[in-house]
Amino acid sequence: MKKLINNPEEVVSEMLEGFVLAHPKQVKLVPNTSVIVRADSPIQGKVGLVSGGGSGHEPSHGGFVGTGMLDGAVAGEVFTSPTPDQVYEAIKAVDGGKGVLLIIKNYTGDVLNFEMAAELAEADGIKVAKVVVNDDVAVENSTYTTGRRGIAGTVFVHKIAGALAETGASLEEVEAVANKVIQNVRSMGMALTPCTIPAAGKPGFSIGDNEMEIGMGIHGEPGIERGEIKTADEVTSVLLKKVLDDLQPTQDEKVAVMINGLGATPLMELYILNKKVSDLLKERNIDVYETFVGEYMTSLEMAGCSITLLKLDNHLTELLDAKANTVAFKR
Amino acid sequence: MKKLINNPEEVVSEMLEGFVLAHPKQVKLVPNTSVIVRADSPIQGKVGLVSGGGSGHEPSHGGFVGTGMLDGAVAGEVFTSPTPDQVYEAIKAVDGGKGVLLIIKNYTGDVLNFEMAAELAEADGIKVAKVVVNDDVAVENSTYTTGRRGIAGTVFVHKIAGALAETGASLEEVEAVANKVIQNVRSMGMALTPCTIPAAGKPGFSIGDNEMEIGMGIHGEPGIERGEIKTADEVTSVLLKKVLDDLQPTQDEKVAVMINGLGATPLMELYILNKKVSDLLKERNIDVYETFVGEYMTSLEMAGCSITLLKLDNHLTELLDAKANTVAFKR
Amino acid sequence: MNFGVEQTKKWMQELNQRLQLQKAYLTELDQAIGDGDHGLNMARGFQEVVYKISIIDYKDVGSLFKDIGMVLLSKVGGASGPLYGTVFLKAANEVKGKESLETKDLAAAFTASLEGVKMRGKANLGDKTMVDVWEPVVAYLQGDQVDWDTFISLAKTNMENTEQLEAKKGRAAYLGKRSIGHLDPGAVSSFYFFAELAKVCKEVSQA
Amino acid sequence: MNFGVEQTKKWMQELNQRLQLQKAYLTELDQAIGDGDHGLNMARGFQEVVYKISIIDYKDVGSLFKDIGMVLLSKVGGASGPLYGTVFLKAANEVKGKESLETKDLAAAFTASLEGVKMRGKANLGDKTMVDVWEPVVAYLQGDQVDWDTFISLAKTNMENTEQLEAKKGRAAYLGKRSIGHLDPGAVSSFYFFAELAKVCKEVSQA
Ligand SMILES: Nc1ncnc2c1ncn2[C@@H]1O[C@H](COP(=O)(O)OP(=O)(O)O)[C@@H](O)[C@H]1O
Ligand SMILES: Nc1ncnc2c1ncn2[C@@H]1O[C@H](COP(=O)(O)OP(=O)(O)O)[C@@H](O)[C@H]1O
Ligand SMILES: [Mg+2]
Ligand SMILES: [Mg+2]
Ligand SMILES: [Mg+2]
Ligand SMILES: [Mg+2]
Repeated sequence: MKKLINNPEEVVSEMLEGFVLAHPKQVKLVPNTSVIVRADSPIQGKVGLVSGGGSGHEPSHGGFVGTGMLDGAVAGEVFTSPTPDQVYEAIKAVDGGKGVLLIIKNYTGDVLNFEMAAELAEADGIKVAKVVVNDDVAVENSTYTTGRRGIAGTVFVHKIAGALAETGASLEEVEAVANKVIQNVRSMGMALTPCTIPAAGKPGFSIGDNEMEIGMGIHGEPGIERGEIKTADEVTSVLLKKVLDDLQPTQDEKVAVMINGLGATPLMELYILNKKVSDLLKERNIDVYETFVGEYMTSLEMAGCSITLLKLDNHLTELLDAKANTVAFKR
Repeated sequence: MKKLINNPEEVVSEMLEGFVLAHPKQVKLVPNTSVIVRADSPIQGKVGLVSGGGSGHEPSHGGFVGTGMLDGAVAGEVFTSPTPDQVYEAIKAVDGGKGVLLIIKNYTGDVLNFEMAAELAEADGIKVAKVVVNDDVAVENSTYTTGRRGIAGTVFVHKIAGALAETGASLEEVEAVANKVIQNVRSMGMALTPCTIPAAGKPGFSIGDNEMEIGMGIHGEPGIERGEIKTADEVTSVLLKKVLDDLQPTQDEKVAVMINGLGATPLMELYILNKKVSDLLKERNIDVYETFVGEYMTSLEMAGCSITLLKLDNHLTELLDAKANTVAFKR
Repeated sequence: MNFGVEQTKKWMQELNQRLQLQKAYLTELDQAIGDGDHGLNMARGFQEVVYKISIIDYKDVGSLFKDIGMVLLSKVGGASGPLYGTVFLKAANEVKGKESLETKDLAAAFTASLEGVKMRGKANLGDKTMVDVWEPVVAYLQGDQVDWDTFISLAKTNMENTEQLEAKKGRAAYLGKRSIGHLDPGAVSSFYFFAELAKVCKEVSQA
Repeated sequence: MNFGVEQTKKWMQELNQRLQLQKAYLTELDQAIGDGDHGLNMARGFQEVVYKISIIDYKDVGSLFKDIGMVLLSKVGGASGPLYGTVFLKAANEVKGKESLETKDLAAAFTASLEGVKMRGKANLGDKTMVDVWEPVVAYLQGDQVDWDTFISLAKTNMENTEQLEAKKGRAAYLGKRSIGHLDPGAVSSFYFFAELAKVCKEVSQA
């Protein structure tokens, strides 16, 4: 394991300290928790937005705390959902009287822990709503199982719900627009190399020197196909096809695109992928409104990528365009 | 070699295409070149800023083209300085009548190619000035040799000279402030893993499973010490000490800090490093004005980091604070 | 039987020891069909449990169970944290104020636990989760006669049977049919849970 | 001697072939004390040279040299691009309009080249760069009598001697004393440059 760390058991707390030390004007740590909130939290008269999950996906979610996006982010252990007490602290720290929306990625652990926290907060009289993001089309949707995973598309939920909350909208309105994003966002990823949870000390899985895995989850959950490594164009075609088949945008619709790096993939490669994404969407007469390329939802030092499409109507477009000022997302 | 690419010989051109396709409102490609310029270039009455170098350091330098920073960025082959004709095209494309400043990282190849381009442009009657960034304290400065290398500190030169140019300042003024940044910025890096130039097909060097290299250059040039892998705190102490010994900030001075990832190092680890940087600077009563954590000057998929300090006076602070709107740096 | 505070502490110590020893194994199981943290999660949580309960004098099993549940809830995280936390919180409610438990008390406690786990996680028998160990074991515990060796082998068999199941709940569910052929990590930790409980109960019964 | 357009083209073809064969070797040399691209740079540049000059009919060596220089300048990059580009541009200037070169013309041309390289790169003899091959070789070429085999061994010896030098210019200079013990990649490519030139000259002289 080659990592710039001190103690594998302390990576999350040291990271959080280093984070608030780097950005004291924007964020603060709720004392004795693993909760990052805006420096000016709680904001009275604004719906509070809280997200979070296991650590190791940086800049998610602490990097998206700030004006126009999240109010709070809860960091669990690496790849492990945060506990209810921590989520509960986040809810209390950001509640400005208008209620709090929890943005949860669809993993059993996240759902259970956030639900229990919501119950605790509701018992305190705080209004809480929850949305569950399930953008990953790699794993089939089925009503009998857990459903799809939540991955990079979550960042669009933060952005758009955050923009609406900033206007003073009600909890119901913010929840509704978050659900609208969730209904219109789809992603799929792939990995070239594994990653190592610091406390585990060795990679969670292995991928042959000549292999890649299509559909790999952001915690290293097995994907849908292990095969020989393909070209950037071929990988893009496979991922984008699955996303498009599921999302089914029509010719006159416009989309936002996110090409997300999982941690070790150079920007150079992400832009090479984007060339093909752009070509393929042009072929289908789908209008790309805006493209985001970079690291938004990572998996430690995994090499690989995910591609996300979000269908936009005028309302979503306006909210996507709105000002945001967070550590990892500014406009 | 595990890369998301199509043809190793085409990585630079495909990346550049993917880049301008992603950000058409901000940047454009000068046709038939490897030159990225602002979408609204040339800007009349503003000094043009051009930087560049070998590719593989993304987001440097194309990611810093935009309002308040660069006007143009020239991309060479991976880790190879761009040729004079390309730099010359960039100069012509951004010249708005007030002259052009070339920001060159101190490598023989970059210096030679940019110099020849400057001669070509001057022969056309374009006023050209050059500054050479040499922030890397890993390699000793000596008047008998080539001097120090230029690494992540270059981004501060882009930011501050770019901010001054935006005010309508003269070429001489912009050159002077760029040199002021260069005199006040120092960096040092280290690597945990090597990287692979796509066309070479295999890593440029190797580092043992338990080893790291202090002072490694951003093209994989050997560093100053190969040794057993140390903790984040120890690495930080070594790098920061060399930077401070050279920069010699006094107690009442304020600095900007950049913790730069080389490509494969998770943000989590960079923030862990920042915790220690912050502690060490506090111990020495050095005032941290602002901290930048992320990937600014990478080396393909190398794992490792560099730490940069910039001493700030009021003028530099004001320019650092000024608005910037580029793909990779916004404020 | 006389299963009180002391026995519960002993059980927690033995269980923790086993989890520390099997941390890497549980993590490997979770790497195959999940995200590779189950061993880390359980080891972290029960280590903390043992520490926390060692420094407090408990009068009754109920308050001890409650503390265990709270520690697990706030230290484990993931899917297993709320589920094992629920196990103890529901059980605590059932044995509130009791200084010593009979087998029927344990049966009532874990019946409540199982209900809680199923309500939270919505998993049914056969979904390849810890429920596949819990449901048959709790049913046996509810019977007239409990033999602790039989109890252990029942837990073991049902744990082993998860290998052939297709996951319908939890992270492994994303794998669909490819989850077949692997043990469910939570079923294995549940087996440890019951096996260590049984060992303590057996000792007490023999004494 | 009759070193004209045809001979220059032959030289470029042979040199290119050798560079393609030695691409990996040159790159390895550059990996040891530089950034590992010298082989890629040279192979890319001379491949393009051979392609470009093959499709044009040249009347004189001067204009052919000029094209070679321009191609190298715009295709190689790095430190070696401007330096090898300068080599041909300066030489072109010296033999402007000539259809055929004598040894003394070559001497004059490469004397100008060497001056150009030193002016651009500011390297001196002993700085562990291509200049360490160029300076003695050009000096020998300026002499009365040129034996092409001697010429080749002179280039080779001086190339080999760079191993023991400490780099003072170029990327290897950052290494200081640790550059000792490695050949300079640009000295090796310069050796190929002169060796392939000499082979063509020898053929012409013997004919
Ligand atoms: N919905 C559920 N109901 C019951 N048990 C579940 C459920 N989801 C997961 N589990 C159990 O939790 C175990 C995984 O725990 P763990 O790895 O600690 O959490 P996570 O899956 O969040 O990483 C599974 O092996 C399974 O036994
Ligand atoms: N200042 C200089 N003067 C003469 N030759 C130089 C100088 N700097 C570098 N070289 C030559 O260039 C070679 C390196 O070329 P190359 O690897 O293609 O460029 P770069 O160093 O930019 O990667 C060195 O081996 C050396 O012979
Ligand atoms: Mg987990
Ligand atoms: Mg180079
Ligand atoms: Mg798990
Ligand atoms: Mg080189």
